[in-house]
Amino acid sequence: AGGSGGSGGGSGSTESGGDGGGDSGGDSESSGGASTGGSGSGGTIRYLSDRGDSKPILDEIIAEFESNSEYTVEVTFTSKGTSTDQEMQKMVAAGNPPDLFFDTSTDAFRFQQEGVLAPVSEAVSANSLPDPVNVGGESYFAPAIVEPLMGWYRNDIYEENPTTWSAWLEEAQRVSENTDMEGYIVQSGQTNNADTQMTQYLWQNDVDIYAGPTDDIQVTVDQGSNRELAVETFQWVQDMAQYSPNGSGWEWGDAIGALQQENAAAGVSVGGLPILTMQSNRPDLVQNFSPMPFPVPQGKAQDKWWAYMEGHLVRSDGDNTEGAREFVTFFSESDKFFDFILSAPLFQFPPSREQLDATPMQENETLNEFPDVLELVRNNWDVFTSVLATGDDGAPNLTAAKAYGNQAFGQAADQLLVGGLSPEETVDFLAETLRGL
Amino acid sequence: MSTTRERTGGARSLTERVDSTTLLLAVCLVPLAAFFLVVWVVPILYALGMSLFEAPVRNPQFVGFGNYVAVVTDDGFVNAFTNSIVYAVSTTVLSLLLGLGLALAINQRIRGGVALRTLMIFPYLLPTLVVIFLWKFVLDPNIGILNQYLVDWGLFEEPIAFFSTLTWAMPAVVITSVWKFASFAFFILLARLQSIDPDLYERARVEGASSWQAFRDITFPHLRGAILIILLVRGIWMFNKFDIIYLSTRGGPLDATTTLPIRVFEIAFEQVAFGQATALAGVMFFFLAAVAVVYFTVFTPAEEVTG
Amino acid sequence: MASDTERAATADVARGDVGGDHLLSHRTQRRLRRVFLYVVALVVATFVTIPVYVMVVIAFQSPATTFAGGNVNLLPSEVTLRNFRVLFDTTLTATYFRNSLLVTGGSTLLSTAIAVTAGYGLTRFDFRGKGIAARAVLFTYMFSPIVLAIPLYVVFFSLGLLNNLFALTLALSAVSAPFTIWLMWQYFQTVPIALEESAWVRGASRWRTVWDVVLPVARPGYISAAIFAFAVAWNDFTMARVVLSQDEKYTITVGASLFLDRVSIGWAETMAVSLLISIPPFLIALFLQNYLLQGFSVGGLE
Amino acid sequence: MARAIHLDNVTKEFRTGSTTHVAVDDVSLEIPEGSFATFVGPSGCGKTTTLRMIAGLETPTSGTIRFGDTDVTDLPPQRRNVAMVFQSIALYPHMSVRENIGYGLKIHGVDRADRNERIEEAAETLRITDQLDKMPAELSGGQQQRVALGGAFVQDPDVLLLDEPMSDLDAKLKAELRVEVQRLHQEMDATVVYVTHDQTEAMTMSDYVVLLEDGHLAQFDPPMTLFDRPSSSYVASFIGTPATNTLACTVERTSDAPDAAGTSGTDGECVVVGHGFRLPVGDALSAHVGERVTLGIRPQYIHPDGGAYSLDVEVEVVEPLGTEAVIHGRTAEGDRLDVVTDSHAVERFAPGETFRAGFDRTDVFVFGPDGETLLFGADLVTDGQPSSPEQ
Amino acid sequence: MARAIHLDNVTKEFRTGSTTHVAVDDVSLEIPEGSFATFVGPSGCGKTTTLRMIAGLETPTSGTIRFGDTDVTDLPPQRRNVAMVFQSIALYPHMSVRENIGYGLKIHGVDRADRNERIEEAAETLRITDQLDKMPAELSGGQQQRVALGGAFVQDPDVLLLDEPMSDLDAKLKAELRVEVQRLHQEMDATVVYVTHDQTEAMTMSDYVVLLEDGHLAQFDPPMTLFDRPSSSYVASFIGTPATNTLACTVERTSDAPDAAGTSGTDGECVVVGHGFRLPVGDALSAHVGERVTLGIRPQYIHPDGGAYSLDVEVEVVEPLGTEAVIHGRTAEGDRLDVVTDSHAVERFAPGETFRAGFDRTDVFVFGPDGETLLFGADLVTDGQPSSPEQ
Ligand SMILES: Nc1ncnc2c1ncn2[C@@H]1O[C@H](COP(=O)(O)OP(=O)(O)OP(=O)(O)O)[C@@H](O)[C@H]1O
Ligand SMILES: Nc1ncnc2c1ncn2[C@@H]1O[C@H](COP(=O)(O)OP(=O)(O)OP(=O)(O)O)[C@@H](O)[C@H]1O
Ligand SMILES: [Mg+2]
Ligand SMILES: [Mg+2]
Repeated sequence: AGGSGGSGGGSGSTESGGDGGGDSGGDSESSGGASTGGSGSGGTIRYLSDRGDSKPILDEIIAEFESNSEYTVEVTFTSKGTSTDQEMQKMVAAGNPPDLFFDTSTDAFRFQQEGVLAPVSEAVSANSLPDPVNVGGESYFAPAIVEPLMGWYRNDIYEENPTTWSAWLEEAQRVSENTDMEGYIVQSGQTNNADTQMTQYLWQNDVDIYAGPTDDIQVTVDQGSNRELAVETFQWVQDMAQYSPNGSGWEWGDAIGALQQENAAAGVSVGGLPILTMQSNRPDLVQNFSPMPFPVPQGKAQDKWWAYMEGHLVRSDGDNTEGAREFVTFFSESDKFFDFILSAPLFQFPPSREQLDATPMQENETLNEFPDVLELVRNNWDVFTSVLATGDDGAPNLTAAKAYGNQAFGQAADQLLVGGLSPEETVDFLAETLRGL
Repeated sequence: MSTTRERTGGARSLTERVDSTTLLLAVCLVPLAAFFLVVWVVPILYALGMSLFEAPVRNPQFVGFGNYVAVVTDDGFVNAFTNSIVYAVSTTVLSLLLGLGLALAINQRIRGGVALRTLMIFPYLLPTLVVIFLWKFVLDPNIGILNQYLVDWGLFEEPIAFFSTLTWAMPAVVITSVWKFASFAFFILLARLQSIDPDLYERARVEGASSWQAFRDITFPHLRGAILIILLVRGIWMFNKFDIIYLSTRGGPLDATTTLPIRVFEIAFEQVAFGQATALAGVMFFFLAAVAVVYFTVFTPAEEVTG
Repeated sequence: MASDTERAATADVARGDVGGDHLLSHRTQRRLRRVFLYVVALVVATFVTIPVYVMVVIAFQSPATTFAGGNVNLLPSEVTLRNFRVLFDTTLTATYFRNSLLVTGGSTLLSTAIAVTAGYGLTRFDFRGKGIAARAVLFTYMFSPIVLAIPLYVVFFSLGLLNNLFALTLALSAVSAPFTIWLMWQYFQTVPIALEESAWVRGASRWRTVWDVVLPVARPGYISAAIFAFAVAWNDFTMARVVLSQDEKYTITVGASLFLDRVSIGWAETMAVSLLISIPPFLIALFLQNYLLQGFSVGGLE
Repeated sequence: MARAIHLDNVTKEFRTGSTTHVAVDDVSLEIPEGSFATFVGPSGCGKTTTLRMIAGLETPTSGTIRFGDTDVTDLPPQRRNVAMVFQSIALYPHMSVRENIGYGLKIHGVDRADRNERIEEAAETLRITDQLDKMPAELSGGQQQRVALGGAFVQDPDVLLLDEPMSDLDAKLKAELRVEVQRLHQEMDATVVYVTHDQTEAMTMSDYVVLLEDGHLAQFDPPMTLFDRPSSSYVASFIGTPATNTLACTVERTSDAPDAAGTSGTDGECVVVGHGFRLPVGDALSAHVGERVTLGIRPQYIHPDGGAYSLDVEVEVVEPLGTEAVIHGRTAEGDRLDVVTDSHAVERFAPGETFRAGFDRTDVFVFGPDGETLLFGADLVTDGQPSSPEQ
Repeated sequence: MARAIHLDNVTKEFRTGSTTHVAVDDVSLEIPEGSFATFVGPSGCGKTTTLRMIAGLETPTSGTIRFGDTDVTDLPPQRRNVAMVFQSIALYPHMSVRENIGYGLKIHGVDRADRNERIEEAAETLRITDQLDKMPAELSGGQQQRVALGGAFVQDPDVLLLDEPMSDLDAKLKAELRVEVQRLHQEMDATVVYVTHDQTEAMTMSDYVVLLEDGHLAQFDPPMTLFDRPSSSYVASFIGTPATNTLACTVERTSDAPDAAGTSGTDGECVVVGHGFRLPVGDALSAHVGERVTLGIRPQYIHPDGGAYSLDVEVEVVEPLGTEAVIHGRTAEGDRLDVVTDSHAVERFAPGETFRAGFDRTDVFVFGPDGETLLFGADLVTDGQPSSPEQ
């Protein structure tokens, strides 16, 4: 599953809570009972999802679907993060794979390459959805939401949003020295948020991490001018880390916690997640935060902006592949589609630019409360990039997908900030790791 | 029971007697056997079988002991192994010392001892999930109250992210574990202490023994068996303990808290190599078995285990 | 035996100091030792209490109060049930909790019952391989449980027992059974056979004897076993994850781990649900720990 | 209904590991219906084991046990209608004293009112009425034993088995309860088998005493027979306090040596010689002339003044016992010799002094080299020709 | 070095909850240096508590304890140089018998060779040499007790405290060890305080007997004094077996009634009347004329034949005891009466029959309404005018 997740203070631990085992360990999660999993027309579609936030609306859509077809749908919720994957591994290993699951486009490509997906072209084309995982003319991924990264800063401490690297460095230093707070949160470690952010920083400095077409992806991060740019990037990260709390191993929620407890004055998260959390915990602080784009190096443009795209995948080896496909189509066409997206407003957005301006979006109270956010999304929509599309000309990149799965960039940052490697060594480490995937 | 005797009179009653006894025996032992079979024996054999195959998810390939070789020669193995030992030993020894100290204190019948006992057993009954919530909250660098006070009192310049620095991560995990598990040692030791005949201490006093001598010559020998059991069993469990670490640090930062079980998990679910994962679990099993055998020979706590 | 020190203490109170310096130093020494004991106890008590205190305070405060002003506010200025209301309104907490109670109760009963029968059988009957059994238990525990998830899933899958609370009950009993059996086995050895014989001679059948004599006498043993089985079942996360995949069937640990993931749930709710989860353990600690002490006096493992 | 207890060649072996221990060794005896039989013997001689076989708690390795005409060897204890007081007392710790006593009745379906009546009656007798609602743990050892007795008495067994039921009581209470137990025995219709290592109990209470020695039967007789006609030196020295004095002697013929002790012996008669006396014993020991034998004399039958035969005793210790005193001394040949005399002995006999003690030949026993009784002095009187002891 | 033990007004109270239990009540006594004193009394009378105060394991609630001239009341046990055998035996279960015996020596730094020598010597005496390398759990109760004794003997204490050290031994062994303990006492330089509820032990071993009654001192005297001159009916009936007979009587003046018993009494003299006899006691009881008193006579001093005064006894039970027998009977007025006679009583006295038993007036005691002794019969002889008992 994708990278978003976490909320409030709880999420930091709960994300892993979902992943980890109870007392005897084991990341074992299961779906649809074999007891009810009989085949035949109709029957049960087993569906893995990590969208617990959207459970009520999901239930409504399923109920509608069930009343319109022979099938029943049995949802197994997993916690956000990688647990959907793990749940699925277990089921597959036991010879009991699910039919349908919710995951990122990146993972979709990975699974497609493994040959376990069935196409959902009908749903994609019928709704003119984006089609990031199109292999051999068939679509294997039906997008449902987009979640861009987004920074937040204290508008009462920073006079204005310092957009460049050097300005950030200066301002962060000033804030750290003059207030009780650290200026900025730099994260590292084997977590999604560290990984996405490191990737994003490299992108900001125009580092071409990979090159080549889908079937011949090369790791280029340590080659030619990329190397220098990458070193420069890590250098900046290292400098910024001086004005950051120790963010190693932080989940999304930990970073939000640092903002909300006024330990730090700025940081990056997914969409409006920090605001949603603060609304219940520190309502007094909400108006002190403003959204911001990623810091960019002097003179460089905002040309690649990490955004998750998540949606439905259908396995080809489940018991009810056909039913799963029907469901995906039904889901994309459902009039509750926007209700699904808006079950976590500010945090997830519709998959296409047109849908962004649809009526339900304009009528949503929360979105209207923070017009800056939608503004930022609208303005940058075109540079939103999935890590998958990082081959030449945006070709699907399996290496990048795996790197994300292993949080290779987050780990590299850990080597830099915790392990004491120099920026150069970090680049070497990163390149080596990526090539080893 | 009865041997070579022929008798007519008692034949009927003899069968009756055997019947009721056999029935009782069956009632006693059949459920036991069934349980073990389903939930331990079959899965363990299955797992060990799996360790001999590569990628068993689809088209398993028999690789013999290849997986075993692969996991022990792997880069992360030594680190994970060392961490496992450090974690298992430190949590076990600390729980033991804490449990022992407190058991001794409470055994002196200090006021409020019963309340303290109640308090002690509580963490043990709390789910790990909750324990981690609590400790994350206490140790959290942003909202954690420990940091809040450490900084307020000027002990530290800035908050420490206990679970995410190289130096503090292991201690933080250990403290959390000790918090949950110390009461195990505590209860066993206290139970043992309370079963010591107080007359023995009086006799020792009359014979002139000082408090220290009485501890050395009476208390300690009585606790020895319990201590050995705690060391052994708690040690095994902590060596295999997965959830506390995974839920708090996931093995980080930089593998600083990656233990073998964490590695097994990573290999299984991140590298999707179940064969290697089970092979590594097998390695852990054989290591523990070897340790146990040595331990049994050196300390002979067998009476304690087998009664 | 219980009152030795009390006796001494009473005597201390009743008498004035009579003797000379040596006597004084003896007493001072004793006092110092007691002071030291209290300090140790106090430190440990604090260590144990702090996280629990934090949990309680945060659970009963609205998050806005807790987090107001940048520092976590731990001196309660208000008591609100808001967090619990959020839990019960927006999540299936009640259902999860009920499931947990069902499964834990069932597993505790089952595990204890097996322990009692097996322990009795192992103590009172002679048969081959008894000695091996004890080691077997220990060696079973040496197999890292995290790897068992997949094999267990396979076993339950092929038995058609997925998504079944009873299956979970069974699985949890099996996790706790090795220890509870061991404990009861040890405990029954402390029950003199003469008690049973005495009942037989008076005409009580074997079964009746078990009911009238063995069970009542073994009470501390099986209550300890039950507490242990409870701890395992209540703590469980993995087994529930292996066996269950329907929201309405989840136990509180699984359920909580999922809904705590949501945007709308924060630390306050986390602590509130933690507090709910803590209630049964707390009741047990309060009312049954005495038995635990007696039961554990025979030895004891996790 | 009381029933006779027959043991036929009963043997019980215990196997521990590879060794086999014979706890009861080929014992045959017959305790008449309604009688009171006491098993005595030193610790470990097999008393409890025998009792447990009678109760059905152990199965004999070989041999048969019958109650009256019924072979009960393999009958489980539940079906023998016995009542038993265990050596370990074995009270149910979770039941009150009342429930403990009444448990057997409850099992047999006696209703509560009836039960209480019987319980209270027994408690009265045993003087534990005040304890009825306490728990066993709150009682002293002696009280616990009485509760155990109560549990056995309230039932109406055919056979009542009591394994050292009074060992924890003080002398006074013991003496009182002895009488009560006998009274109860007379009221009850049961055969009583009683185990004790206190020979006073054995002597005073029983119709028959069974003395065991290392698993086998040493003697089975009425108490006074054991006292007066012990079948071996083992029996003689076990029964009676202080223990029977044993003096090493030799058997001679009067013709062989002059009558030194001043008592006449017909020429050709046998005499037992040693410690300064020559004791003529008629012809009884003619088969043993020249052999070493042991002369047994109870301390009560040796008197500081008088007696037809005498020997010198050096006083070592004098123990006053109230109305009596025991002089512990040694003969000239160094054998220990105890003399019971009146309480003034303390003043009369100082340690280190020597006095002359006498006895009558009718009070002695002569034991052979294996300890078997060769001669009862008592037989010397009745007819000049002593009979050899029945065995 | 043996030391005298002084108890001055020692009281010990136990508080349990809100109730206070006085276990030892204002006891004062002085046990001379090097002597052997025995505490007797029924269960719960405070024997163990007193001993524990002497050991330093309990602190008196009030009063002082001195060893010689040293006030030890508040001294911890480690500093009193006492040795003690506990009622509960209290062997260290994890030490071998050898280590158990030698532990006190080890604590006092005696080296191994020396220790072993002393241990083996003690073991020899106590006949547990074969057990030296066993663990306590492998021993029978009696052997354990001997080990505990050994632990106390090997030390060289000033005061040796023994709390029922022989309760688990059988009669024979007990008799033998009694002698050994006395011998050891003579060899050791220690004041011995011995607790028992067995009065035979108390009578035979001790220089002084301390009889406690419910926490307070009933009598503290040499054994024979307790026997011959009990200070109260409690003492009289506790010391001696069977217990002293007590007969309810009335004091009259001879002038008041004719001499019915056929024994003369000077006119104006007091007589004790009841059960068919009239016992002249001189003037001693003149203060009690018309009052109910209790006459005490030991069963040994009542004879079926003879005695100057006599009464009718109905036989209930006859207990044979080997050389003697006890007749349990009742007087015409229904008081219980035991008579000790020779072993032929069994044949002579059938239950239900009545016989006439006689006694001498010098053998009686007269107790007042509170049990205090008003008169010793023995005093009646020495001077016609009986002295009142010293108290
Ligand atoms: N279950 C058993 N297993 C092995 N040996 C036994 C067992 N029970 C008794 N024995 C042995 O049999 C012998 C006789 O034991 P028993 O208990 O009958 O003695 P006892 O005469 O009752 O002695 P005591 O007076 O000490 O009670 C002893 O040597 C004892 O050790
Ligand atoms: N620690 C205590 N707390 C309360 N009461 C006690 C305590 N120790 C003894 N007693 C009480 O004090 C009284 C005297 O007890 P003690 O042990 O001295 O009796 P004893 O004469 O030794 O009796 P026994 O012959 O049964 O050993 C008893 O009534 C007992 O219940
Ligand atoms: Mg016995
Ligand atoms: Mg006592």
